[in-house]
Amino acid sequence: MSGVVAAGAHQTGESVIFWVLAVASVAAALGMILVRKVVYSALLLAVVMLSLAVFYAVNEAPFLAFVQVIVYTGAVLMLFLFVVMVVGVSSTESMVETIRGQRVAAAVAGIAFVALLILGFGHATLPATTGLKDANAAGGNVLGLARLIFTKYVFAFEVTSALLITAALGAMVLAHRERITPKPTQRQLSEARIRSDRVSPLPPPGTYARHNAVDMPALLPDGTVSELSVSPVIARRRGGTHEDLHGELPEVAAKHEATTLRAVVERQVEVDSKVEEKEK
Amino acid sequence: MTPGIIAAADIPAPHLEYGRLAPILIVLGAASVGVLIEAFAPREYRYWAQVQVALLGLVGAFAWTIALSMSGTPHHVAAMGAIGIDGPTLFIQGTILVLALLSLLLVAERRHEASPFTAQASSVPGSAEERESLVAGITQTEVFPLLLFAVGGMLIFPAANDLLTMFVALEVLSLPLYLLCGLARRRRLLSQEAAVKYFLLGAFSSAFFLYGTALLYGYAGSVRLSDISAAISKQAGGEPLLLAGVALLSVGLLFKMGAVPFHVWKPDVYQGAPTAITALMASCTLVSAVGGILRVFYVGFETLRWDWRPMMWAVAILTMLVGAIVAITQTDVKRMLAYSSVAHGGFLLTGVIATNKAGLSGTLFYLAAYGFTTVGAFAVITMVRDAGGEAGHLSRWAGLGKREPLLAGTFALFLLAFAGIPLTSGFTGKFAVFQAAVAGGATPLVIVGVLSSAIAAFFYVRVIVLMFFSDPAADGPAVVFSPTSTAAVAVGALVTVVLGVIPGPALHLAQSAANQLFVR
Amino acid sequence: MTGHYLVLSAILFTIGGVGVLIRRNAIVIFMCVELMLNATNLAFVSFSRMHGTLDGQIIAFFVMVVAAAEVVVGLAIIMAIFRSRKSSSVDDANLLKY
Amino acid sequence: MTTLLADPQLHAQAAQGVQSAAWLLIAFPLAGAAILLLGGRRTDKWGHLLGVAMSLASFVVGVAVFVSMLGQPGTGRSRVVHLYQWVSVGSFKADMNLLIDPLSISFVLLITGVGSLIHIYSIGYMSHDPDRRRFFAYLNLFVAAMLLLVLADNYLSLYVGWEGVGLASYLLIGFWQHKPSAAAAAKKAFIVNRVGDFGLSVAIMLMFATFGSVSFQDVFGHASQASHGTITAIGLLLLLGACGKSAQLPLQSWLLDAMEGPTPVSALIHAATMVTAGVYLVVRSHAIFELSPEARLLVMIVGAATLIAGAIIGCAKDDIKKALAGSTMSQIGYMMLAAGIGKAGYVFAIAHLIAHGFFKAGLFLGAGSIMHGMNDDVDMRKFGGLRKVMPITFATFGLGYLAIIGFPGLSGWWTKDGIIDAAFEKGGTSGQILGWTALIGAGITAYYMSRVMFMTFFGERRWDEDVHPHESPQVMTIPLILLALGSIAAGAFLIAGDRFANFLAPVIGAPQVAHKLITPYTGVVFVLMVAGVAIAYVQYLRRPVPRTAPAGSFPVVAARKDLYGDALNESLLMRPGQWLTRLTVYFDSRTVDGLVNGVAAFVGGTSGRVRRLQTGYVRSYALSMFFGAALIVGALLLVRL
Repeated sequence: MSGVVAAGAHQTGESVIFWVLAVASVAAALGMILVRKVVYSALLLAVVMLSLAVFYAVNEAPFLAFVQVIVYTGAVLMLFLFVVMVVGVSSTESMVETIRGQRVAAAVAGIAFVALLILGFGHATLPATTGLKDANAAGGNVLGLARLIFTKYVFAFEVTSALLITAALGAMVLAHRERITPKPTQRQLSEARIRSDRVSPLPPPGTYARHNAVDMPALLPDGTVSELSVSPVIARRRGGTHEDLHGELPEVAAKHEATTLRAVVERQVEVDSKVEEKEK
Repeated sequence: MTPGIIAAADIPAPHLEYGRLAPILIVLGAASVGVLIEAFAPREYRYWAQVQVALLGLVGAFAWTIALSMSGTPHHVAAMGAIGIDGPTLFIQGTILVLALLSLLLVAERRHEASPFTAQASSVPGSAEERESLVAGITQTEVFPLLLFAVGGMLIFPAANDLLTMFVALEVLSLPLYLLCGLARRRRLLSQEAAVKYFLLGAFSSAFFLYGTALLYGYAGSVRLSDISAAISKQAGGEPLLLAGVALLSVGLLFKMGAVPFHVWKPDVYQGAPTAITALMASCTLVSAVGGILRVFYVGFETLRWDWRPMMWAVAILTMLVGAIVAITQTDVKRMLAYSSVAHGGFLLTGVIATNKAGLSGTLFYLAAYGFTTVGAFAVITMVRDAGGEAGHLSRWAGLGKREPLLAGTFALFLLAFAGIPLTSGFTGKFAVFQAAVAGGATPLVIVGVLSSAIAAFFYVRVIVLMFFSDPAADGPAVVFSPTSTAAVAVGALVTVVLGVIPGPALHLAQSAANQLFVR
Repeated sequence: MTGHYLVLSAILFTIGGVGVLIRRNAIVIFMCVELMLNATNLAFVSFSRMHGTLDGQIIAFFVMVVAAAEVVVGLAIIMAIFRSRKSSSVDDANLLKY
Repeated sequence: MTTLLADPQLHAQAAQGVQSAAWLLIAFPLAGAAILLLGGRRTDKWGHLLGVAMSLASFVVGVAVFVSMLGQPGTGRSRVVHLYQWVSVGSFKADMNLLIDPLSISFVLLITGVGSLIHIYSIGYMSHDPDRRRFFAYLNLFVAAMLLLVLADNYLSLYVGWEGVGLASYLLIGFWQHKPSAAAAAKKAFIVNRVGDFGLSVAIMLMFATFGSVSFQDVFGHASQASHGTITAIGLLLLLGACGKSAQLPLQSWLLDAMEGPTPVSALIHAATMVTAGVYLVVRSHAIFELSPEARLLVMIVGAATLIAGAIIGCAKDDIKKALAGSTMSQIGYMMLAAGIGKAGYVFAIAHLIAHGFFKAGLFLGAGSIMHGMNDDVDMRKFGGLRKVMPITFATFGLGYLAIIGFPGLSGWWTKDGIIDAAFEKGGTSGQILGWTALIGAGITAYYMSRVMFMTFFGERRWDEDVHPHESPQVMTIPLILLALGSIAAGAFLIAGDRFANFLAPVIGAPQVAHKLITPYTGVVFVLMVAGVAIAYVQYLRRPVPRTAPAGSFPVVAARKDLYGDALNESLLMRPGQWLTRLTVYFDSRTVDGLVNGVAAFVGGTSGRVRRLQTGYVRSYALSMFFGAALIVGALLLVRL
């Protein structure tokens, strides 16, 4: 009797968790495909993934729940974010559809697909849930999994190594640059530098900037922009205007920044002098 | 006693039949050796070391496959039930290995240019860096281990006895191919585009495959094909799960073989990828994918055939017709062959639909026959070159028959084999699958098939007419002969003719392989 | 409850699928594919409990490993094409057609 | 039924003695082709001699096999030479066997005999062509494929030969690649033939599905057990194949264009042998056609329609080769008609085929000889009066001419009258219609052949100034003479005393009635023949032939003038004739070509449209996949729900 009551209570608790997280995860998933900013998409995906981690835990899969948090959300998604950063953190996507009828067709296909599946599931008579008590009994969930991995699925497990090597090799092939000329020594570098026009280091970016973006050029003493302060890689990448520029050209924006800053600094100086006067 | 000790004693050491798995292990092992060479060998030795390792690996695996099929030991599942090594599988694996050897000849090509692959994949196309690396003459020798990994995956895929192993194998064969597609030496933007398209669509399709697997697991409580088959015959309830699972699994499988409407990647990827890799995909990947389909549908869903057959009928008919019809207006020779490969996928599906022994043996024979012909045809394409690399546009092929009668004649032979003219392997193969389909009660399908090959003959003949009956352009492409690609062409042509004139032994081989049926 | 999880997984899977169709940024498309894989995992895990076997959890585990490898390769390819085209929109990659 | 069971095709014995060497028949020309093609330029010097030698060697083997066959009793004359097992898939087996029986050996002798003569002739005709060796290689290839076609003991091997002759024909039509028209003609021939091949291959599939085998033995042995619908379907599909290969309506359009090939090719392939393969197929499959009156009726209708259409086209052409090509269509129409009639007609179909092989080959080679002397001109309006300068060509061509119009005593008279007679003998309204069609066809034949004859050899000389006609060398005239002898004698030799009928009896059944030398229609045929010659005489010999065709194809005014001024006979024949000509030419160029082109355009258009779906956008691709997935899920789920 008590078992049934406990199961019922468990059921209720699970229902609550399910409905809360199901709504949250669907909303996050929808948001993920609808927001313009790539970073937001990635973060919303993280929300879905974390919700799923909770579901795993509820479904008697504690090990997977942790793996989901640590590996999937923690490592894989971070890799995504990393690439997003490289490609451009603020890159947004124009949501105007260019292929005629694509959205409508996608919606129709999606609705048809999900409707069919749910209709099918509705007609399916699923067996009663057995639960994993027995399976997890001998040594717990992790040991149960280990038993399967190292016996029944050992071949797939071993073959996965080929997958990982391929991934590493592929990343090397596409990202690693072979050195064609020998690496210049410290001495050669410093000689070259002395011989060049500029002996001093390049100006750092973002001087006097209101934010710490690496793509805001530094200002020279006369208030003009120093192109040298921004890495050519970043400068080249940015075809359009940076959204922090409020729609202005970099030069104009930099001038505005400079004016604002000067005003701020001057006021600060004023304040400081007043404070000093007071102290006196 | 801590729980850990109990558990360790509790898990029995898995039993792996290394003898049976050896072909797969040899290929994957050779790939790993290739990675080590890449890491430690000096640059100047790498190419030769890689070629030798790859050759040894493939030849060794092939020899072992032959030995396995000759040994006559009763076939059963291996590797704790994950892999089924049986007659059809050995036939498919042997075919893949030989075709991979031929493709390797094209991959290892050095006479046309330093390599068919880009000097440095990481350099931006058209940049100074790229130019420097081209001048320095370095080559991306990583392609050899990648190719071996892909071949390893292809060997596992049709042998996989459960859907999880199949999924892992699918990824093992796909990931290296995604990478290899993007490594062309010329027209790198196209090549990279092909890679990204193949990758995105491939990942998309494997998600469907996986969801199908999930539903089948939900239905049967296991992903082993024999368990699913047993569950089907028990009428366990929850059929919607089963049917939706079969449907979604088919999406993943049909995508890999390029059946309509999941063929969309094929023309773009075949055209953009380096031709050596296109040859590999058109032959080995197709063989592997169809092998996987055969196993899934013959072992797992055979008892369900009244449900999936109508769907397969529709797919096969569409595939045959769309492939043949769209090929007519193609102007790029690789793209045309891609559509032709789509159409051939449809012919192969008629053999799958037959679901009888003759269908199995016919499909096996067709796979081998088509694989050799297609590798040969792509090898010819690598040899017809002008200043910009391969001369892909059909107009450049005009009058080739007058300048290089032998090569153009061989290409014509391949085209006639694609068209299914008697005394070529294409005819025997088509006949084998069609007669099996007729015996399996799919006569209308065969009529569509014959109709489609009549349409297809049109564009094959168009190319022949172009090569032989029109005048060559003044600045037409030159034909560059090199030992390796010439060898690939010669083998392809020889097999095409032999399998057409004396197909007996090969048919017999396919038949005795099919007599085994798949182990469960 | 299994039915509930199943429906949720179908919905998430479909959202992922639709996302692949309507987004243009290759990275987002790839994230949508990841969403589909996650939805699949949810189905595996809940089926695992329904059947009382751990196979489903094992498969979900394998999917995570495979997805990790796939992410590495995929992002490398996307980066490569981004470097040569200065764009991560898949619509710009349409030289190969018809 | 008893005749069927007694059919020796059903229980052929293994060949012995010289017959077991019958594989040499095919091996010789095949080896010739292989050596010449692989040997390349090195064999240029002696290539043509090798080609001739291989063809002659094959002929010698054929004669030896024939002689040894005569030494055997009538029912034991079917022998099988087992070569090897070719295809064996599941329960299905197809052997590479050669079937030697009276029917196949008749063809073997025709193919190798006439073929050898044409080989010899080609030495002279092609002597100036730099690619003569390649030409002989293709000719040898053709002979080998054609022999395989007629010697096959099952439909699959027959299909191989069938495709092989198609390929050789394709290569030979396009032999002069420098002419774009030749390339186009080659392609057209290939494509149109594919339509026919489609019929044949589906027929073979259907046979396999019905009988589990495609060997003649099994198919004919069990044909009576299959349902009537199946047999009719097989028969109609076989007819479709025959129409493609034999240029019968509605697949005739390629034959006229095929005249772009060198003239010996037209003689060998497009007159004497390959185009008759359809007739062979129908006669060989007689066991199937006899079970399906509907299929047989359609064979007769196709034959009758083609014999009239071909004859009318023959009237309209000024190109000597095309006029002869129209005639070929027409004569094959006769053979088809005879083959469709049934038992009474088979002998005449094959006999006419053989006689036609002689006289039409002679006529084509004669035309080639004329072209040889006239700088390759084919326009008859520029010939005239050649009988003086080309006496041998004139004489042999004349004999061929007399044979084809059915001059009493010559080959055509024996065989064609037999067909006309058999058509009337069939009885009923259909017999009357078919018989009269054949009769009228004979009249038109006389007209258009006389037209060719008069325009070429008689009347004033209308040559271009730089043309100096001369007789051809002996290497060309000797084959002409031999073929002329055949044109004279073949008919009488075969038909008189039912010699050929008795010879073929083991295969196609004994003739029910003995052949009558004079039938009620002999007189009518003769009168129509004379009328046809007379009209041509009036039109082309009594009046000057304009060097260019009258403006427009048939201007109304000129037509009227001709018609009112001429005799009653003429107006009776001419007006409908010219009207029909116009109609037929229209039909030929618009409808049939239109159909072929229309289908091509439709497929091409569809291709263009479907191709657009491949937009290049990866998202569109994903969309089509997603839709496909939804459809497949729906298809599987909704069936059960």
